[in-house]
Amino acid sequence: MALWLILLPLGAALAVWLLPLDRLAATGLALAAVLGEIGLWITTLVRFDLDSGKLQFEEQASWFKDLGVTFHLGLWGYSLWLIGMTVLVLGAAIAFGARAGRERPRAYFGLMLFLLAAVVAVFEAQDLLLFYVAWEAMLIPLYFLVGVWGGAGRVAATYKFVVYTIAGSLLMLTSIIVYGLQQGTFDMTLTTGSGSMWLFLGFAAAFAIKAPLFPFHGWLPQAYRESPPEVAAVLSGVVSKTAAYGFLRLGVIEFGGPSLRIRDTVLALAAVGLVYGSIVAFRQPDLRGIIAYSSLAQMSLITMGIFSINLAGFDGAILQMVNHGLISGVMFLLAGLVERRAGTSDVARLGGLARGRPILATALLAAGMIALAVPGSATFGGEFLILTGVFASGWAWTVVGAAAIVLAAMYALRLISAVLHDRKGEAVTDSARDLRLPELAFVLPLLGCLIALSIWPNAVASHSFGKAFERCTPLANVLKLTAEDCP
Amino acid sequence: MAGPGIPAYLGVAVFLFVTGAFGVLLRRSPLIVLLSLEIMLNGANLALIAFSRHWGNGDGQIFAISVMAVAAAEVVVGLGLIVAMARKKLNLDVDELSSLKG
Amino acid sequence: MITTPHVDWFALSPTLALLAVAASALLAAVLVPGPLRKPVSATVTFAGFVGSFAAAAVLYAHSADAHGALTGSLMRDRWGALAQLILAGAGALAVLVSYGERTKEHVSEYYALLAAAGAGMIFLAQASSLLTIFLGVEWFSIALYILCAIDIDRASRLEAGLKYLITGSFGSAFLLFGSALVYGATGTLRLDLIGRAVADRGLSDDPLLVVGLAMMLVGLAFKMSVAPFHQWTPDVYQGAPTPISGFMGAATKAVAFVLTIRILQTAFAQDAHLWTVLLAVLAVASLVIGNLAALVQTDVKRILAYSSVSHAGFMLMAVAADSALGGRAVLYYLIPYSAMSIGAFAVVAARERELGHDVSADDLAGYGWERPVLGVALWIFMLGFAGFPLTGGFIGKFYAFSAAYRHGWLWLVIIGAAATAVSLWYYLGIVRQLFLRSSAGAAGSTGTPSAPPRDALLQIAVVACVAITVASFFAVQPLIDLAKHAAGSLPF
Amino acid sequence: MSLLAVTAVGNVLVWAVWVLAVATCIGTGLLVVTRTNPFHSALALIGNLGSLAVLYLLLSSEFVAAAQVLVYAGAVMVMFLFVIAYLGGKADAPWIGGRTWHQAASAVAGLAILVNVLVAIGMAAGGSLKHEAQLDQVFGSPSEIGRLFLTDHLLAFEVTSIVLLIAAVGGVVLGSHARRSEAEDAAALAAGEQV
Repeated sequence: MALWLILLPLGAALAVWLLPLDRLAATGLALAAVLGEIGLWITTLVRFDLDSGKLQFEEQASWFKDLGVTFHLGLWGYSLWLIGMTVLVLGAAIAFGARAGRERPRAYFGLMLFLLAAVVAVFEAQDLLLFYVAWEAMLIPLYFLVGVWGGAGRVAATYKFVVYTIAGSLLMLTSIIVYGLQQGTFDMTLTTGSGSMWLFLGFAAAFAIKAPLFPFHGWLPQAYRESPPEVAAVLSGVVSKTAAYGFLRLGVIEFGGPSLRIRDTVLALAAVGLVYGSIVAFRQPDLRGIIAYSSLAQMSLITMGIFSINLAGFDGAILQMVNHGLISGVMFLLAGLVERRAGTSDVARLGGLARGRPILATALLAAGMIALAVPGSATFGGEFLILTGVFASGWAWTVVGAAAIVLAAMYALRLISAVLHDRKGEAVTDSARDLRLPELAFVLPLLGCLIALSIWPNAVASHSFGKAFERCTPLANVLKLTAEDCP
Repeated sequence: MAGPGIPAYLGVAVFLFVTGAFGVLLRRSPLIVLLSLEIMLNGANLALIAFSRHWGNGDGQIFAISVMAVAAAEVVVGLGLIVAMARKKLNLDVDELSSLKG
Repeated sequence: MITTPHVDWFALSPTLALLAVAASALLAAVLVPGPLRKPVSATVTFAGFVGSFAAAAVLYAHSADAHGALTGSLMRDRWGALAQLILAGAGALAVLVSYGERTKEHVSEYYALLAAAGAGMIFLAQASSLLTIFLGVEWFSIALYILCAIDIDRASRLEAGLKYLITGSFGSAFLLFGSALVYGATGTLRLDLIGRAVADRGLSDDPLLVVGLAMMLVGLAFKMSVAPFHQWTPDVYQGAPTPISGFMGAATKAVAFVLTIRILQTAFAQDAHLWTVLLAVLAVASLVIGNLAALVQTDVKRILAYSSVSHAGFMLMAVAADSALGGRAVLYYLIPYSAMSIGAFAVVAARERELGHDVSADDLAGYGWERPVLGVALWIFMLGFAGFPLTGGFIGKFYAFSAAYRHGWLWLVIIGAAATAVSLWYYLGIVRQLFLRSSAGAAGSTGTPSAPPRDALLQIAVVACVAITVASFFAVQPLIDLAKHAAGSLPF
Repeated sequence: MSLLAVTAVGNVLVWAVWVLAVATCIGTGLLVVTRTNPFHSALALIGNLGSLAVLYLLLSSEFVAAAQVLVYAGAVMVMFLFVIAYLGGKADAPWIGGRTWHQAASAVAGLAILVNVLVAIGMAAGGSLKHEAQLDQVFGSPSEIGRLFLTDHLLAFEVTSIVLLIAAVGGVVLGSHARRSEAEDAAALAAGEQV
C-alpha cells in the first residue's frame, strides 16, 4: 500500500510525459491519477490501525547491502495524516492548474504528479538514504514549476530557492553518510540515535532552510510571489511540512540529546520568526506576501511545538502541520483565483470583492477565520496543544506564542476586510465572476477537511503517535518514558 | 664495472630528462617541443639501460627498445600534425594555438 | 632453443576482437567503394565493440581466480574484465554517436582508429607490467591524437591534436621515467613482483621507489586529467570532434583510474601511507579547480571538460581511501559517469550539427522544448553529474564519500559536498538554458540553419545512456556485486 | 663485456670516453632546447643520440646502442630533418612569450624534480645502487634481446608493432592532402601568393 501511494502518481507522471497525449487527455489522466491517489489514501486510512502507534504497511527491499541501505517504506500515524494533507492539497493544486490551463500541459502535469510522488515518498521513507533521495527529488519538479510557469522574476526566484535548499541538503547528506556509516545501517527503524551535535546540525540545516525558519527564510518571499499560485500553495502547504516532519523524525527523534541541548536556541529563533513573520505579514502590500509571511510565522509555531520535546507539543505540531497545510493551500489557491479575476494581488487595488460574489467571500472568510484560530477551529486546537507543550519549557515561550495568535488575528482580519469589504478596488471589475463550480470542486474539499478537523481535531492529534512510541530510542529517554510505555 | 658507477649515469639521465622537460614547457615552436620530448625519452632510456646494467637483467633494455619505437611513432604523428598545420598556414606556436586558450 | 610462452588467447580476446575490426575497417578504406565506406566501417566497428563486450563478459565469468597471463605481462582477472565491459560499452556508444558526423575524408580510418584506441584501452585494463602499461598508454593515446585531428581541414582540430600530443607525451614521459626508477629500485617490471620485492626487501621508503612512484602518478594524473595536470583537457575536449570528446571523457578516464588503482594496489600497497595523502590533495585540487573554472566557461564542451576534471576529483577521493570499498566505488562510479559523459557530448554533437558551429550555453536556449528527447536527456545527464538522486551519479558520489569517510577523512567528504554545491551552479545553468529560456530571444539562433534530419542512431545512443544513468540508480546491488568481485581480484 | 674494460689502461680509457660522451650528451641536450633554429636543434639531437649510444655501450648494452643509432639517428632524425627542410627551418625566439607565471612555475617544478631525483639517486648510491650485478656472457647481446622479446616480453613486442602501425596510419591520414585544401592552394596560387 505504501508503495502504491508512490507508484501511482509516479506512473501517471511517466505516462503523461511519455504518451503523446493532447491537453485534454493529459489533464484527464492527471486528475484521474489524483482521484485514484485520494481513493488509495482513504483505503489506507480505513485499513490503518490508528491506535497502535506502530509502523504499518511496511515494504522493504534490498538496495545495496554492503553499506546497509534498503528500500524501506512504511507509515507512522503522523505520516499517514501528512500524506492525506499532501494528497488533498496537491490534488487541489493540480485541479487549479487544469482550470488555469497551463502551457505545456504534459510537462506541467507530469511534474506535479512527480512532485506528489516525491513528497509522499519523503513521508514514507524509512531509510535515511531513501529519505534523502525523496527529499532531493522534490526539488527537481519544483525547479521547473517555479522556473518555467512562474512570474516575471521566476528565474532569479528559482535560483535563490535552489541554492538555499541545496546548501542545506548537502549538509544533510554529509550528516546522513556519517550517521549511517557510524550506525552500520541506514534503516531508520534500526538506528539507535546519536548524541552528536554536528550531525544534528547537518540535518537541522536542511530542515531549517526548507521550512523555512528564521533567519533562513531569504528565499521565501520571492519564491512564493513568483510561483504560480498552485505551486505556491504546494510550497507553503506541503513542501514546508516535509521540513517540519524532518525536524520531528530525524531531528528530535534520532538526536534527542542534541535537540534538548539546543532547544532554547531553536525556541528563541522560532519565537522571533513567529513575531517577525506575523508583523511583516501584516505590513505586506499583496495577498501573496501576507500568506507567505504568515506561513513563516506558522512554521515557526510548528517548530516550537516540535522542539517542546514532549508528546503534547508533538501532537499539536502534527495537527497544526495538517491544518496549516490545508489553510495555506486554500489561501494560495483563493489568492490565485482572485488574481485571475482582478489581474493583481495588490491589496490596495482589491476590495469589495464580497459584493455579488457570495461564494468566494464565504470561502475566503471561512479560511481566514480558521487561519486566525478562532476558538473551536482546528487551528485553535493545534495552537493550544503546542502552547501546552511549550509551557513545559518555560512560561515565557507560551506568552510569545499566545501573542502571536493575536498578531495572526491582525493579519488575517486585515486580509479578509481589505479584500472582501473595503471600498471597491480599481482592479475589481464587475465582470469578475464568483467562484465557478469547477473551482469550488477543489476549494471545498480542503475547507471541508478543515471544518471536519475543527469538529474532531483528535482524529489527528490523538492518533499520530499512539500512546507511546514504538521505538524506544533516545527520545524515549528524553521524554522519560518508562519501560511499560514501550511495547 | 670499469668507469663510473651507475649513479653517475643516472645523474646524466635525470639531467637530460629535466632539460627536455624545460624545453617542452618553455619553448614555443612545436618542432623544438617535439625534439625536447625526444630528449626526455632519451633521459628515461638512459636510466633504463643503467638500471638494466645494475640488475644484470635485460628487462630494461627491452623497455628502452620499445620506447624507441614508441618515440618514433610519436614523432610520426607529431610531425604529421605539424606539416598539416603548416599546410593550413597556421601560426606554429604552441602558446598561441589560436582559438584554444588554457 | 627458444620456447615461446603459452599464449592465453582467451584473455586477449576482447583486445583481439577490436584489433581485427580495426584492420577490417582499414581494409574497407581501400576495398569498399566510397558511399558504402561509412556504413560498412561503422557497422564493423560497432560489431567489434559489441563482440569485445561479449568477450569481456565471458572473460569476467571465467576469471574468478586472478592470475597472470603471458609471463605476467597481463593479469587475467575480473578487475580488468569489468573495466573492459565499461570501455567496450563506451566504444559502442561512441560509434553510434559518431555516425552522424559529417566528415567526408578518412571515414574508414576514423572508425579504424576508434577501434584501435578502444583496443588499446581494453588491453591496458589488463596490463600488469610497467612495460605493457607504458605501451598500452601510448597505444591508445597515439590513436586518440590522430582521432582528434582526423578532420585535417579544420584548424581547431589540428591544434587540439597537437596540444594533446604534446601534453600527452609529456605525461607519458613522466610515467616512463617513474617506471624506470621503480624498475631500478626493484629490478623487475611486473607489478606483482614489484609489490613482493617492496614487501620482502622493505623498500617502501627507498628513495628511488618513492620518487618513481611520484613520477608515475604525475604521468597517470595527466591521463586522468587530475588538477593541476588537467590544462590540456578543456582545449582538447573543445577542439576534438565531439563524439571523440565524449569517448575520451568516458573511456580515457575509466581506463586511467582502473590502471592507477591496479598499479597502486598491486605494486605499491606498502606505500599507501604516502600516496593516499598525495591523492587526497590532488582530489581536493581537482574539485576546487575543476568546479571554479567550469563556472566561468561559456562553451558547453569546455564546461563538460572542467566537469570531468571535478569528477576525477570525486573518483580520486575513493582511490585515496585505499580500500576495497573505494575500489568498488570507482568501478561503480565509472558506469553512470561514462554513460553521462558520452550522452552529454552526444547531445552537444547533435546541436552542433544543427548549428554548424561550436555550441555555447546560449545556443541551448529553449532546446529542451525544441527537441524534448535530447533536451530531457541532457537535463538528466546534468542532474547525474551534479549527483542528484534518481541518477547513478548520486550513488556514485555516495559511495565515494562513504569510502573517504571510512578512511577517516571527514574533511574530504565535506569538501566534496561543498564542491557539489558549487557544481550545481553550472549544471543547473545548462538546465536553465534548456528549459527556462525560450529559443526565440537567444543569440546565435538567428537565421536558424536548416535542421538536418534527426539522427536516429545518436538518439538511440542517448536514450541508452539515459537508461544506464537511471537504471544504475535502482540496480545498485547487481552492479556493486560485479564491482565487488572485480575489486576482490586486487590485493586490497 | 666490452674489451675496453679489461685492463687498468682500459679503465682510464673508459673514464675518458665516459667524460667525453657525457659532456657531449649534456652539451647537445642543452643546445637542443636552447637553439632558435630547429635545424640546429635537430643536429644537436643527433649528437646527443650518438653520445647516448656510446654511454649504452659503456653499460654493456650493445644491441640497444646499435638500435639507438639505427632507429633514432637513422630513421627518426631523418624524418625530423625532412620536415624541418620542408618547413624552411623557421626560427623562433627561445624564451619569449607565454605567461610569466607559467614559465616561473614550470621552472620551479622542473628544478624541484631535478633536485628530488638527484637526492634520491644520491641516497640510493650509498645504498641499493652500491653493487651492481655480475653480468653473464649474453647480457645486452642481440641474441639475448631477441630471446627476451620472444619469451618474457612477447606481448610487448607485438604491442610495439601495433603502436607503430597506428602511427603509420596516422602519418597517412595527416599527410594526405584534403581536397578542400588543394582547392585553397589553387585559389592562393591564382591570387599570386607563394605556397
